[in-house]
Amino acid sequence: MTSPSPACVEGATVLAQERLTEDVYRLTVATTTGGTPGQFYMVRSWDREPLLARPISIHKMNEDTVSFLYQVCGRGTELLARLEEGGEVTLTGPLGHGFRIGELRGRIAIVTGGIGIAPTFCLACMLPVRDVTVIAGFESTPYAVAELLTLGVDVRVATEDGSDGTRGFCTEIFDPPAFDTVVTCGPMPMMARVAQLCAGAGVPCQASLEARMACGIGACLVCPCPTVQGNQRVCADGPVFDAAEVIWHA
Amino acid sequence: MTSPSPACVEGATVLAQERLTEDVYRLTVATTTGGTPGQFYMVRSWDREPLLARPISIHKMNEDTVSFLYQVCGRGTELLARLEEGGEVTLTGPLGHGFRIGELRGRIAIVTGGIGIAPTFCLACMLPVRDVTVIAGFESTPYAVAELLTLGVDVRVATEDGSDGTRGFCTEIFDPPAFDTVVTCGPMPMMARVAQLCAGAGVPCQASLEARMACGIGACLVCPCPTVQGNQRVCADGPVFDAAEVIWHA
Amino acid sequence: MLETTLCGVTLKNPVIAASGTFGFGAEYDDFFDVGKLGGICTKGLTLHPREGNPGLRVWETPAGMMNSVGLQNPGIPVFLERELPRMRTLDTAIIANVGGGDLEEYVEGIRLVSGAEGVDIVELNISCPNVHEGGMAFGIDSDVAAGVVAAVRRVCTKPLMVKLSPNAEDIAAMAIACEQEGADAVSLVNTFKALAVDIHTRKAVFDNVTAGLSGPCIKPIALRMVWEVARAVHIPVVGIGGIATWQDALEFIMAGATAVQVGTATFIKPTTMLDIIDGLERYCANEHLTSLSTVCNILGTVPNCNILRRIP
Amino acid sequence: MLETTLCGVTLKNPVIAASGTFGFGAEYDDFFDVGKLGGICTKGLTLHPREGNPGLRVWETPAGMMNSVGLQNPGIPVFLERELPRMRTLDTAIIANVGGGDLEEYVEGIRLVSGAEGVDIVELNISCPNVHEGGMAFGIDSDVAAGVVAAVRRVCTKPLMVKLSPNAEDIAAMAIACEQEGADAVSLVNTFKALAVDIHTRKAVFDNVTAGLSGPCIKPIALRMVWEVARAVHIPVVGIGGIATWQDALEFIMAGATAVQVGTATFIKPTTMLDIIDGLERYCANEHLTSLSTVCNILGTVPNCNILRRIP
Ligand SMILES: Cc1cc2nc3c(=O)[nH]c(=O)nc-3n(C[C@H](O)[C@H](O)[C@H](O)COP(=O)(O)OP(=O)(O)OC[C@H]3O[C@@H](n4cnc5c(N)ncnc54)[C@H](O)[C@@H]3O)c2cc1C
Ligand SMILES: Cc1cc2nc3c(=O)[nH]c(=O)nc-3n(C[C@H](O)[C@H](O)[C@H](O)COP(=O)(O)OP(=O)(O)OC[C@H]3O[C@@H](n4cnc5c(N)ncnc54)[C@H](O)[C@@H]3O)c2cc1C
Ligand SMILES: Cc1cc2nc3c(=O)[nH]c(=O)nc-3n(C[C@H](O)[C@H](O)[C@H](O)COP(=O)(O)O)c2cc1C
Ligand SMILES: Cc1cc2nc3c(=O)[nH]c(=O)nc-3n(C[C@H](O)[C@H](O)[C@H](O)COP(=O)(O)O)c2cc1C
Ligand code: FES
Ligand code: FES
Repeated sequence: MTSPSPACVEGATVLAQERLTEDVYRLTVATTTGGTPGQFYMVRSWDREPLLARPISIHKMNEDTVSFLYQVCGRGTELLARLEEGGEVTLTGPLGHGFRIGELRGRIAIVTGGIGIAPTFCLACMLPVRDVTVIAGFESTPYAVAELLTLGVDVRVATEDGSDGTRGFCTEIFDPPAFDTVVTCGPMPMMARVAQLCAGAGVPCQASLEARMACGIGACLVCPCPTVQGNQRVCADGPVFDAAEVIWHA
Repeated sequence: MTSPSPACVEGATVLAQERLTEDVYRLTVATTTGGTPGQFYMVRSWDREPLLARPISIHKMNEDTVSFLYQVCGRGTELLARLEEGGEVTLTGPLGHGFRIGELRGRIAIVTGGIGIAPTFCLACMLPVRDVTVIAGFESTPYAVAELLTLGVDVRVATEDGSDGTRGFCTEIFDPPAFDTVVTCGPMPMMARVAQLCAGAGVPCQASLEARMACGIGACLVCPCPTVQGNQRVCADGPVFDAAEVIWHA
Repeated sequence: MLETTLCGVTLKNPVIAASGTFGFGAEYDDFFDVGKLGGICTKGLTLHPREGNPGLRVWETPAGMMNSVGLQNPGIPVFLERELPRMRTLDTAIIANVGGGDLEEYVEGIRLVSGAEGVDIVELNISCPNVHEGGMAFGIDSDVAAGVVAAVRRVCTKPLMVKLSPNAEDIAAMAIACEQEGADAVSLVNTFKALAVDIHTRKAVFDNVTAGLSGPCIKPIALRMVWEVARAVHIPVVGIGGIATWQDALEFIMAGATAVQVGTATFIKPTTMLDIIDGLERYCANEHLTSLSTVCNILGTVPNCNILRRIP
Repeated sequence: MLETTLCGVTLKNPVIAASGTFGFGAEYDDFFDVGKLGGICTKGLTLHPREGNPGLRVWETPAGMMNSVGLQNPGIPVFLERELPRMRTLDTAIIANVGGGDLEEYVEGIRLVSGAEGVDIVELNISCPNVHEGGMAFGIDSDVAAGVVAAVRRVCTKPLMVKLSPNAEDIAAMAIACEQEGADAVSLVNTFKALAVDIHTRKAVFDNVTAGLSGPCIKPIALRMVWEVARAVHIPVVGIGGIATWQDALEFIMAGATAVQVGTATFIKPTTMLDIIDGLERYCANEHLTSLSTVCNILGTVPNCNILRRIP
C-alpha cells in the first residue's frame, strides 16, 4: 500500500460530531483524501488562535469521509468539540507513515491505552477478524470498543478504576508470547512497557508515537523520536516506528 | 437623566441579527443595562482574537434589550456579523457621556454621515417628532431611515452616488440658521464641517466623536480628543462633546 | 495566603495594576472593588503636566497592542492635590509611577511624590518608549540608568522600585546597576519598542513612528527577562508583561517574581485581576501552600536551571 | 514585477522560506511548486552533524510558538552530498544557513558551503538562541560578531548575508559592524529568547530553560528592528519575523527590507508564501508599480520618520 500524497483541504464539511463519553468525541468530515491506518491529519477548525493545527489520527475512513476520534484535553480539542454538523475544518494530510500492514503476521495483538485506540481501530477493521486481539486500557468508561465487538473482533478491556473489564493497566492483561506481532498506541510509559515486554518475548512490535508538532510534514524538526539511528521525525519518519528501534527513555 | 452605572455582562444572548445592507447589520441583545442616547458599549463576541473589544453605540434600547447598528469594516465587526440568534456577546457598558438632551432646544437638526446614524437614531426617537430634522448622508443605500420615517420624523437624505435623496454630502443640504440646536455624528471631516457651519451660524452643536479605544472607561488615555481645555478622553469625557470646544484639526 | 511583602510594604496579594492601564484607580471602581487588589501603580507622572502625543495612540497587533500615549498626565502637584486623596480611599497600596524629561525633573518629581502621605512605593520609570526626551533614553544603557537611580535615591524617602525597559541592552546588567545604586526593587518589563506601518498611507501608523508593544504576545520574552533578572539581583523583582491569567502570574512567580503587574489584560476584561487573585488563592489551597513564597523563584532551584547558570 | 536582486542574485520574487522552517525544500513540494518561491534558506547547517536538543522542542504561545530544535542537522558534508543536489532541482535560489559552535567550525563550514556549486547565498547564523556554544553567543555583542564576520568573509566566495539576533544589545550597531566587516546583506530577526514555565512540574518547559520565540506575536518588534537597521546600513536588509500575509510583507518592505523570509506562518498553512506572492503581485498591479523597489524603504522618506532621525 503506497501512501496517497497529502493535500491541504480548506473548508471540509463536518458530517457528524458525536460525543462518546464525557470528553471523547468522534468527528466525521467529508473529504476524499483518505490515507492508511496510522497516518494522521493536521486539523484546525479555527482561524488564528491557537496558532498551530493539531495532529489527529485517522480513526475510520472511506472514499468520501474521514473520521477522527479525539479526547478533549486543551484549547484545540475544545474548539474541535464545538463543531457542529455543517461546520468546516481545514485538513492537511494524510501525513506520515502508518502501520506496516505487510509485516503483520499470525496472531496480532493491538495494545492500546486511552485515546490510542483511535488509529488502531481502522487497522483492526482491515485485518482478518480471527487474527486480531485488541487489548484496550482506559482510565474509566471505554469507547470505540462496542463497535469493534460488533465487528466480531476479540477485545479485552482493562480500566484503571475497574468500571469495565479487568481493573488495572492493559499491560497487565497482555501476554506477548501468545502473539506473533504486536501493534501499540497509547501514552509513552505504556508503550515503553509494551515494547519492553515484546522485546523480552522476541515479538516484533510496531508503536505509533506522539510528539508535539508544528509543520507536521517533516520540515521543522520539533518532533524528534530518538532511535538507534539517531533522531527521527515522528511526523514524517513515523508516527509508526519499530518499537525495538525507539530509545524509550531518552 | 443620570447615566446608569456600567456593568460587564458576559454571555448576553443575541435575540436578533438583521442584515440591512451589503455591510450594515443590526444586532439585538438581551440585557437590562440600558443607557442613554450617545452612550456606547465595548462589545466582543470572540474569545482571544482580536485582543480588544469594539466600541459600538446604543442604537435602540428598552428595559430588556439593546440594539447595535454597525458596519462591517474589519476583523471585529466581521466576527460580530457572524453571530446568530442564540449566540452570545460580552458587553461592558453603558459607557461615556451621551447627548445632553436637556440642552437641546427649539428646532433640532441631527446631521449624520454613514453609520453615524446609529447613536442619533435613539436620540431622535426620544425627542418630540415635530422638533427634529434628521439630515443623513450615505455613500449609497441608506439604512435606518425608513424606520425613522415610519415614526414620523422628518428625514432628508443625501447619497454620494445619488442613489437616493440628493446627490452629494449631507453637509450640502444642511442649513444651520434654520435650526436652534444641532447634533452631529459621522466621519471626522464631516463633523468638522458641521461644527464650522454651526460656529458660523452661532448655533450650538453637540458632536459624538470616535477614537480608537482600549479600556473604554477612561483609564488608559489612548482616545484623546483635543479640546480647548486640553486633551479629553473620548470614552469617558465624551463621546459627545460641545463641537465648539473640540479642536478639529489637531 | 496571598499576603506579600514588597520592599517592606505589605500587599494583600501580589497582583498590582500596571501603570498607565488603570488611571488613578477610580475608573475601575464601577466594575469591582479595587480595594481587593494588591496595589495600584498610577499613570506615569511627571513634575510638569503633559498633553501626551499627537496622532493615533493605539493599534492592535496579534495578541497584543501598541500604544503611544506619551506620558499624558496632570503633573505631580495636581496629582497630589486632586488624585492622591481619592486614591487613598481605595484601600490598596499606592505606587506612584514617575517619569521625567531630564534628570532634574526626575529628582524634583520624586522628591515631591515620595514626601507625600499615602504613597507607599515610588516606581521610577526609565523605560517609557513613547517620549522623545528622557523616558527610555535613560533605560537602555546601564551606566546612564545608574546615574538616574543614584540621583533619585538621594531624595526618595519611600521604597524605590525601578521599572526596566525590555529594550535595555542587557537587562540583567541593568538590574544589577539599579540594585547597586540603592533601588529597593525592580519591576519589568515596560513595553517593547515596536513599529506598525500603514500600507495605504505608506507611513508609520504612529506620529512617533515607533510605539510600545504590550499584551499576551510579549509574555514569553518578558518572563525570560524576569527570570534572568531574578537570578542576577537580590532585591525583589516585580514581573510584568502580558499576564492575563493566574497561570501566567504563577509562571512569573516561579521564575522569580515577588509580585506581578497586570496591564493590557484589564482592557480585555475589567475584572481580570480579580480572576487572577482568585486563581492564585485556589492554587495555594489545592497545593496546600501557606504562601506563594514557597514557589517563588522555584525555577532557580531545579536542575535544568542550574545547568544554565554557567552559560552567559 | 516582483523580481528582486539580493546582493547580486536574482530572485523571482522577494519571498524566501526562512531557515529551519522549510527543511531542505523537498518536504513542501507535495503541497505546492516550491520553484515559485524567491528562495529557500536551508535548515541551519554546521560542519559536524548535530542531534539537536533533548526534551520538548515546541510550545505554543499567544500568536506565536517557541522552539528548541538546537541546530539538528546532518552536517555540511552530508548536506552537500545528499540534500543540495535535490535542492538544485527545485528551481529557486538556494541560501545556505550556516551555524557553528566556535569560530573554526564557522570558517570551515562556510569555506565548504560557499565553494559548492548551486549555493547562491550564504546566510551566517550568529543568532540561534538554542545552542549552548556558539550560535547566539556570537550575536549579542557587536565586537564579537565583527570578529566572526571578518573571519568568515575571508573564506566565503559567495554573497554573505549575516542573520542577526533580536537579542543583540544594539541591533543597528550590530548591523553596522557586519557591514564594515564585509557582509553583503543582513537578515533579521532570528527568534527571541523566551521562557515558558510548566506550573505543574514547577520547571521550565524546555530542557534548555529558554527557547526561541517566533510567529505573528513578534512582528511589531521585528519590524521596528528592520526599520532601524535599514536606516543604519547601506547593504540590503532581509526582513524576518511573524510575516503571515502580503500586507505584513509589504510593511517590512516599506520599512526598508529588500526581501522577506517567512517561517512560522508556513506551519499555519503550507501555501502561505504563495498567497503572499500573489498578494504582492496584485498590490503592484493595483498601484501601478513596476517594481516593489518603488515602495522599499518609503518609510525612510516620509516626514514623520525624519523627525526621529535625530533621536537615538
Ligand atoms: C501523530 C499523532 C496522532 C494523534 N492522534 C490523536 C487522535 O487520534 N486522537 C486524539 O485525541 N489525540 C491524538 N493525538 C494527540 C493530539 O494531537 C493532542 O491531544 C492535541 O494536539 C492536544 O491539543 P489541545 O490544543 O487540545 O491541547 P493543548 O495542550 O492546549 O495543546 C498545546 C500544544 O501541545 C500540543 N499537544 C498537546 N498534547 C499533545 C499530545 N498528546 N501529542 C501531541 N501534541 C500535543 C498541541 O498540538 C499544541 O501544539 C495525536 C498526536 C499525534 C502526534
Ligand atoms: C464611541 C464610539 C461609538 C461607535 N459606535 C459605532 C456604531 O454604533 N456602529 C458602528 O458601526 N461603528 C461604531 N463605532 C466605530 C467602531 O468602533 C469601529 O468601526 C470598529 O471598532 C471597527 O472594528 P473592526 O475590528 O471591524 O475594524 P478594524 O479596523 O479591524 O479594527 C482595528 C482596531 O481599530 C479600531 N477601530 C477601527 N475603526 C474604528 C473607528 N472608526 N472608531 C474607533 N475605533 C476604530 C478597532 O476598535 C480596533 O481596535 C464607534 C466608535 C466609537 C469610538
Ligand atoms: C496604554 C498604556 C499606557 C501605559 N503607560 C505607562 C506609564 O505611564 N508608565 C509606565 O511605567 N508604564 C506604562 N505602560 C506600561 C505598562 O505599565 C506595562 O509595563 C506594559 O503594558 C506591559 O504589561 P502588559 O502586557 O500587562 O500590559 C503603559 C501601557 C499601556 C498599554
Ligand atoms: C522550528 C524553527 C527552527 C528554526 N531553525 C533555524 C535555523 O536552523 N537557523 C536559523 O537561522 N533560524 C532558524 N529559525 C528562525 C527562523 O528562520 C526565523 O528567523 C524566525 O522563526 C522568525 O520568523 P517567523 O516569525 O516567520 O517564524 C527557526 C525557527 C523555527 C520556528
Ligand atoms: S512537526 Fe515539523 S518535522 Fe515533525
Ligand atoms: S479608551 Fe482608555 S481612556 Fe479612553
